[in-house]
Amino acid sequence: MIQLTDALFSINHLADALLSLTILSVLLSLGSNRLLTLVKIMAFQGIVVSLIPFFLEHHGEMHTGSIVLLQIMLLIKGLLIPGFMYTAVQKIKIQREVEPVIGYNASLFAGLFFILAAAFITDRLHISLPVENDLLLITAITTLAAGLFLLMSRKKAITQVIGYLMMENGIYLIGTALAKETHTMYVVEFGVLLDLLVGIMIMGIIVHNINSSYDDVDTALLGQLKDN
Amino acid sequence: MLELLILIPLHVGIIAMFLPARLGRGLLVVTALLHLQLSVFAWMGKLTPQLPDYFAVTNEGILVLLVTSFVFLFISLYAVSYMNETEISSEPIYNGCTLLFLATMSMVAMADHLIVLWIAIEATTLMSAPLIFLHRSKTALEATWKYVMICSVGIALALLGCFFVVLSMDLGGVHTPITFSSLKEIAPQLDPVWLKAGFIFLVIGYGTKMGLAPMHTWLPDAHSEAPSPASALLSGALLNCAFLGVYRGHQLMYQAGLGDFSSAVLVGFGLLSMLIAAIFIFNQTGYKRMLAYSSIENMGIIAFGVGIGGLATYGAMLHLIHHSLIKSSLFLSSGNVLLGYGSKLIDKTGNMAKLFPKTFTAFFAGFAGISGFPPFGIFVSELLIIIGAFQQGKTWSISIFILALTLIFAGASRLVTKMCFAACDDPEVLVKENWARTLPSFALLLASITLCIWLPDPLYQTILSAIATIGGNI
Amino acid sequence: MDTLFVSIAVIFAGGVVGLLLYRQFTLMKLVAIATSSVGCGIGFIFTLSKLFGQASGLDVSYNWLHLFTLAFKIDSVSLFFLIPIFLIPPLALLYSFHYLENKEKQARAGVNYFFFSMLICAMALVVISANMITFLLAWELMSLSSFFLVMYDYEVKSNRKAGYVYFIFAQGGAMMLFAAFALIYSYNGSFAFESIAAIPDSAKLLVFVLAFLGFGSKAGIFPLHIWLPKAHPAAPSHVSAIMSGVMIKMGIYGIFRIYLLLDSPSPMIGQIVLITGMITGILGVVYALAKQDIKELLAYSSVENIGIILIGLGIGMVGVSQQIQAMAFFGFAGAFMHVFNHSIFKSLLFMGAGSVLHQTKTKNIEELGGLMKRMPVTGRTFLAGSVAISGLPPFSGFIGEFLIYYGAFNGLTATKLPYILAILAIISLAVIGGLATACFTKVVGLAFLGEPRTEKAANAKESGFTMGAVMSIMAVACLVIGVLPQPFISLAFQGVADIPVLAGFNTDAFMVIIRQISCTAGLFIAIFIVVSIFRKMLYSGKEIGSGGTWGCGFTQPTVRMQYTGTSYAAEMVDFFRPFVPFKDIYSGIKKIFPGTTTWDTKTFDIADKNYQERLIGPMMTLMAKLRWIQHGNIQLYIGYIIVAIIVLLLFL
Amino acid sequence: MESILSFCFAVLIAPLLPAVIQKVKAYFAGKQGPPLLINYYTMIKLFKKGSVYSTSTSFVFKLGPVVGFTTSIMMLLFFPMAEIAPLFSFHGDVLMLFYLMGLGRFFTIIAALDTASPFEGMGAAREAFFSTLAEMTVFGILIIFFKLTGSLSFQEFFSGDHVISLMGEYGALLLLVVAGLYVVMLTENSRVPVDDPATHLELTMIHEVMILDHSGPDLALIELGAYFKLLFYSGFLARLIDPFHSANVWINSLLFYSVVAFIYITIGVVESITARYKMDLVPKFILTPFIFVFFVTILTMGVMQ
Repeated sequence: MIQLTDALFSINHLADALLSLTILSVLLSLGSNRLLTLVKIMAFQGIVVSLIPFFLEHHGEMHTGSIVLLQIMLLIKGLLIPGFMYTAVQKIKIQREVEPVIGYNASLFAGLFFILAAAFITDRLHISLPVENDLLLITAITTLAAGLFLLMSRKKAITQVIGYLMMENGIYLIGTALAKETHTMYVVEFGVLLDLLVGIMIMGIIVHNINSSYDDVDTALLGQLKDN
Repeated sequence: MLELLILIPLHVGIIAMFLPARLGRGLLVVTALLHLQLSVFAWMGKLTPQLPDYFAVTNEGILVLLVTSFVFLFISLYAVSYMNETEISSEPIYNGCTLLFLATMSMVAMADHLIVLWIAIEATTLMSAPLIFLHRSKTALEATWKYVMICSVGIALALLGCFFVVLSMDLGGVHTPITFSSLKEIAPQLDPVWLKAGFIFLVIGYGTKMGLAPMHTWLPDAHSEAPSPASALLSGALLNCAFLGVYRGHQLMYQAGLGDFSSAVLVGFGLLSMLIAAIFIFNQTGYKRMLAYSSIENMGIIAFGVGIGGLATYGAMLHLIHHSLIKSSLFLSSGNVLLGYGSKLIDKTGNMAKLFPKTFTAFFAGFAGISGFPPFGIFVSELLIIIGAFQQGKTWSISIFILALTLIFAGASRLVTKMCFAACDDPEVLVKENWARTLPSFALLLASITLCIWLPDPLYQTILSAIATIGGNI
Repeated sequence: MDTLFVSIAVIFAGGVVGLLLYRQFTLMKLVAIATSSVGCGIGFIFTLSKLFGQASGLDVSYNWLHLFTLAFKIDSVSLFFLIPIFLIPPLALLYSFHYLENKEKQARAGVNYFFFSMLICAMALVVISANMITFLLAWELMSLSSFFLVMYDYEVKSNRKAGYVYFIFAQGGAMMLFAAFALIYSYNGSFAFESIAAIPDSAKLLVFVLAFLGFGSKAGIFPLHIWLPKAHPAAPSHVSAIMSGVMIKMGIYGIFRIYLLLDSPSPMIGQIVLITGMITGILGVVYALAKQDIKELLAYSSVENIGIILIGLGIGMVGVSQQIQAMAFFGFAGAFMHVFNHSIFKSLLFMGAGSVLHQTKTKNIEELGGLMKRMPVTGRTFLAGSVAISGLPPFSGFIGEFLIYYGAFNGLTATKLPYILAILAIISLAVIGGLATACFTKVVGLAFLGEPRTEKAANAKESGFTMGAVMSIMAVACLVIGVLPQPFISLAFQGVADIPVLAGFNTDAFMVIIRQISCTAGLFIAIFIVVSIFRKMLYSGKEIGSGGTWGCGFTQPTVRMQYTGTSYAAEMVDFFRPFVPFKDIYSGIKKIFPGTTTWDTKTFDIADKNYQERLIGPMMTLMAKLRWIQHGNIQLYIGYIIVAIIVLLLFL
Repeated sequence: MESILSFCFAVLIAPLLPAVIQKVKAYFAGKQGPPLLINYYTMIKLFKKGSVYSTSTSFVFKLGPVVGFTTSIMMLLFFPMAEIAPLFSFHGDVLMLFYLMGLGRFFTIIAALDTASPFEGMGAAREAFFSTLAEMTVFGILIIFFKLTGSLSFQEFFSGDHVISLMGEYGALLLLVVAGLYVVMLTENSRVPVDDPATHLELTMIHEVMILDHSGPDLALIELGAYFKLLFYSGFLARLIDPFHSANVWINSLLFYSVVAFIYITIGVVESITARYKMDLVPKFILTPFIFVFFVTILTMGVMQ
């Protein structure tokens, strides 16, 4: 195993670059307040995240299936979903997130904290887990945490969708980081993707409806159903 | 061809989207009948999966499938008359989406593959979201948004759980397909720490869907805003499907010898759900919300029963069946109430005993049933769970369990007596009740009574084999 | 056994007929009453023949849901409790013929008959069930059907509240029973009653306490009695009669049955029962005294009588643990006798109250008065019932109390705690007797005697024929039992005959005493008749004048000057002040020339008040605070999920 | 035969003795007082009269005196005056008799309530309350007697091996019992300091106010009943404290009735030297002997018969 790692060092190097880009996109999205920018960042992140597995050591051999899957994934994560969100953002009048629950600077600091925490967790996991690439796990956990953070700290519905997407990316990366071998047929992974796509579409439709009902996509407006 | 159970509603559903409403309704009923038939065939073992890698007939799955199919039939019969009276912008969407929903639920019930199960459960969320939004009101929109967001987040976490389970396979050096049937064999070799972590995420993820507190927050909103047949489906069928996800996780843990951990988690979630439900049932203002919280409570009871193990597991399975029957009946009755009074607020209702005698009978009988009065089956299931818990020596848990049950009964009976007997401020009947909309409720209640008097032997055996996989016995 | 099931089926059929025929009001009533009564008759004959005959082959069982058996078994205790179950309902049904007159409520009357018959069946099933599952099943059916009976007049808000409170206590009690039985099952893995004795002694006390709370909430022990004074006034009177006369005795049956089955050596059980009985009895009668609503008063009086019965049972249990056979025997027999007697006179009193309510439309004794002349049958029968319930000879109430006294006096041979308990029991019985006299003189004196206080009372007329007939039968029964108690006492003796520890107890000596009591009662009546004749002779040929009551110099009396119930009871209630919180509402004198002013005294039930203030109030506040959880904010909801994950991961 | 004679004598002498009280009171007041036979004259006068009934009353009003009288007669029938066996007796008769007295009270009370008078109700309420309190003492005494003799009958209390007497085995304990019984007697017979039969303000009366509306033979029955009751209680007390015992029935009776007369005199003395208590002090007064008696019951725990 160690020999193999050494042999693929150069590829790993490339993977590290991609991972760094992912973290960068995460931090950017935490600091950004323009919805269109966010969508663009997500498109970028989607493409990068889709590519990462193929630059990792244990995906050494490319099957036809995996190539097809890569194409589909690029298509969905890089094109379809961002495209869909782009149209959604275009349709609603609001272009930027105002008054987030947690401010942008604080969010950036939170992002940095997530990276630290992720590094810490990764370090702890070493005891029980033979992870080859620390950065991968750090990136994955950071992305996941940042996604959840966006979900909780942003009020605009569209930002929440983006948060959800980022969380999914994080989970996908964790899956990639942890699962050494694919036990799954590609059908299953395709199914996961499809679910994601449909999910985003439905969310988009709801966002659209929220916009037409309230003239805004602020989830603070969505607080009528409560029990207190 | 087991997959017919998925394919038929899937295709018919897509077709129904483009058919006129009346035809769609007919199609709904016909498909429901066909589906029930096929479910029974599957139960009898006459159907084999074409894709054995992904689907399988399991005892617990078939149980959920049968309940789903049975409840679905009566809900679709009810919907025929209900949709006549209610203003719904696009009925074809209802017809289509319920069928798609049925397809995804059947998929959950038959899924054997870890990720396929995840896909199916996520798909149920997506297919049922349009049903909740059917009324197109602002509150419906809000409910849908919360439903989709919270469930999606939850289920995304379940995916993480799936990855952890796969990781535990890797660490254990196991190489089998990640289907439950093959994992069963090698479960003890799995890495315990990561399996536990996986289970935690699975429980949180599917528990969100199942309505376990504190992930239950979407449930009262969605159930109260959806049109009544859809609420009945959500409560009577969907929650079971989500439970199946949790159940499979627990199964895996049990087979891996980590049953104690997962039991403790389930008991904790169960009790928390019941207490949370108790808090919100007291002084609840909306009757559909009350029923929704009651669903949370009952899911808590089921989780508790499964967690306790032994005799309680059998009780939990019975509870699952009877809860579906009774709760969907209650939601159907609540549809009549909504039509009759035109409001979801308990304060706007009243004197049902006089204004809507049939609905009243069904509603009150349902309430008595859900509270555990004989001759309804929940009497037996709750008794079994209590007995099981005492047998396991879980005295503290059972004290909380009994306390919560009593509190919930106290809260709910106050509201129900108010609805049924208190004077109504504005006793104007908007839509009169009729047999077409009350018979399905009665039929579901009757089914519960029947199963309480006479439980067919095959069903009994199925339940026994199902619970045997998590160490349940009687 | 089959006969019994036939009778239950017939009773139930009567109820179903009532439900189906509700459009034909009179026909429905006739058919439902007749059918159910015939069913009760069959059951009654069966019971009597078995009680005095061969009690063999009286158990059957059926399989149920693969897992359970439904088992039924009859022994002397069941048979004894079957007597009131089959005896009182037909009378109550007959009474209902004229009581349920409102044709507009015909559907409701049909439903009422349905649940009424279901209640009878459920009660019969409760006493003959031989395992825990069967018992609980019947028990729950009983609670459910009685709930609907209470809700008959649901238009009135207080009635709904009453039904609600009853429902909660019924279900809460059932939960306790679930727990008790589940605890038993967890020790020996069997639902059969016979196996209960096999559980370890250490667990028996806990089981008993749980069951005692469960059954006690049905019977109405203090402080679980608060549903009674709410539910009884709410229910129609024939239902109150059954609930108070028969149904709450099922709680007593349960307590006794579980005691027998546990066969525990612990003396604690008897002590708990006895002390609870004393508290229940005394506080019950004090509250009864304080109440002005006639049905509420009767309900509290039921609490009191439950107390007396529990004192009897407690004496018996202490007797068993002290191995004083006479004490045990007479304690149990007295409790049984009182169960039987109370079922008759309490039903009679509730029916009388119902008759008054039916005619005057009020239950408040402060608004009644002078009914003895206007409703002679109701008045006289109510008087008989009142004497009986005060435990005064030569009426039936005395017999049961005498047996209990007798048991308690026999218990004086014990030492230490049992001795003191026996003393306290005797003195409590004396106090209860005295206060009961005060309480029922109040009801009779204020509601039936004197001048009518309101128009409603002044215009009252006698109730319908069936009502009067039923009440007369019961009043005569009270006197007959009091004067000729032997057969009825042997009924009670038969009832306790199967209790193992009492086997071989010789009652001959006691039967002599009973004969003497009977003679003394006869002597009393004879002297009474002689004196009456003597008095008649003294008056013969003399001038009998009539005029207003001597107003002690006041010449303009009004009916409002009559002594009120509140004042009548005030001094006695004040004596128990720490246990009977009350509030004076005085509007005061404000102007130089005072206008109308009011004075009102409200008494509260200490249990009820404490539930409200200490339990429900804080709980509601807490719940209202916790409702914050469902905040409506989606960000927060997602936060919950994350918190849940983090917490769970900490356990990893 | 002796029993019948004893009973007749008791019935005949009952009206005479209360006159003793009046004489004593008169003596204390420095007056001559009514003749000793005053009560017989009153009875004859009342029996001769007719009655006036209030229009408010019903048959219950007429029932009251009859039942009250009958119960008092019953007491005398069962009580062994002067060591002579009573006409009737059985094990447990004390319970029945005290309950029969309750019956008499029940009817007296409702007869009072039947008049629709504000004052009579007041008296009735007090009667019901105070006699309940007195009953506690009575039953306490019965417990002690049962402990001492193992029996529940008047006849057995004072015959056989364990005769209850101040001079007997547990005489010291009985001292407290005697005091208790004395207070019960004062209470049950409406004497000072619980009630004042000679008062003139209806608001403060107990027994007298209840019979305000009775007249003629009805009133006579009530009065007679009251005499019997007082005789019963003082007889009961006399049996306890009677120090003399003789084989001769006549001497015995003479001694016994002199003790009874002595008790009547003490009542007269008490009435002369004390005033009646304020109404709210009365319960305390009645409860005090109960405390004594309860104390004695605890002391007798070890006694076994």
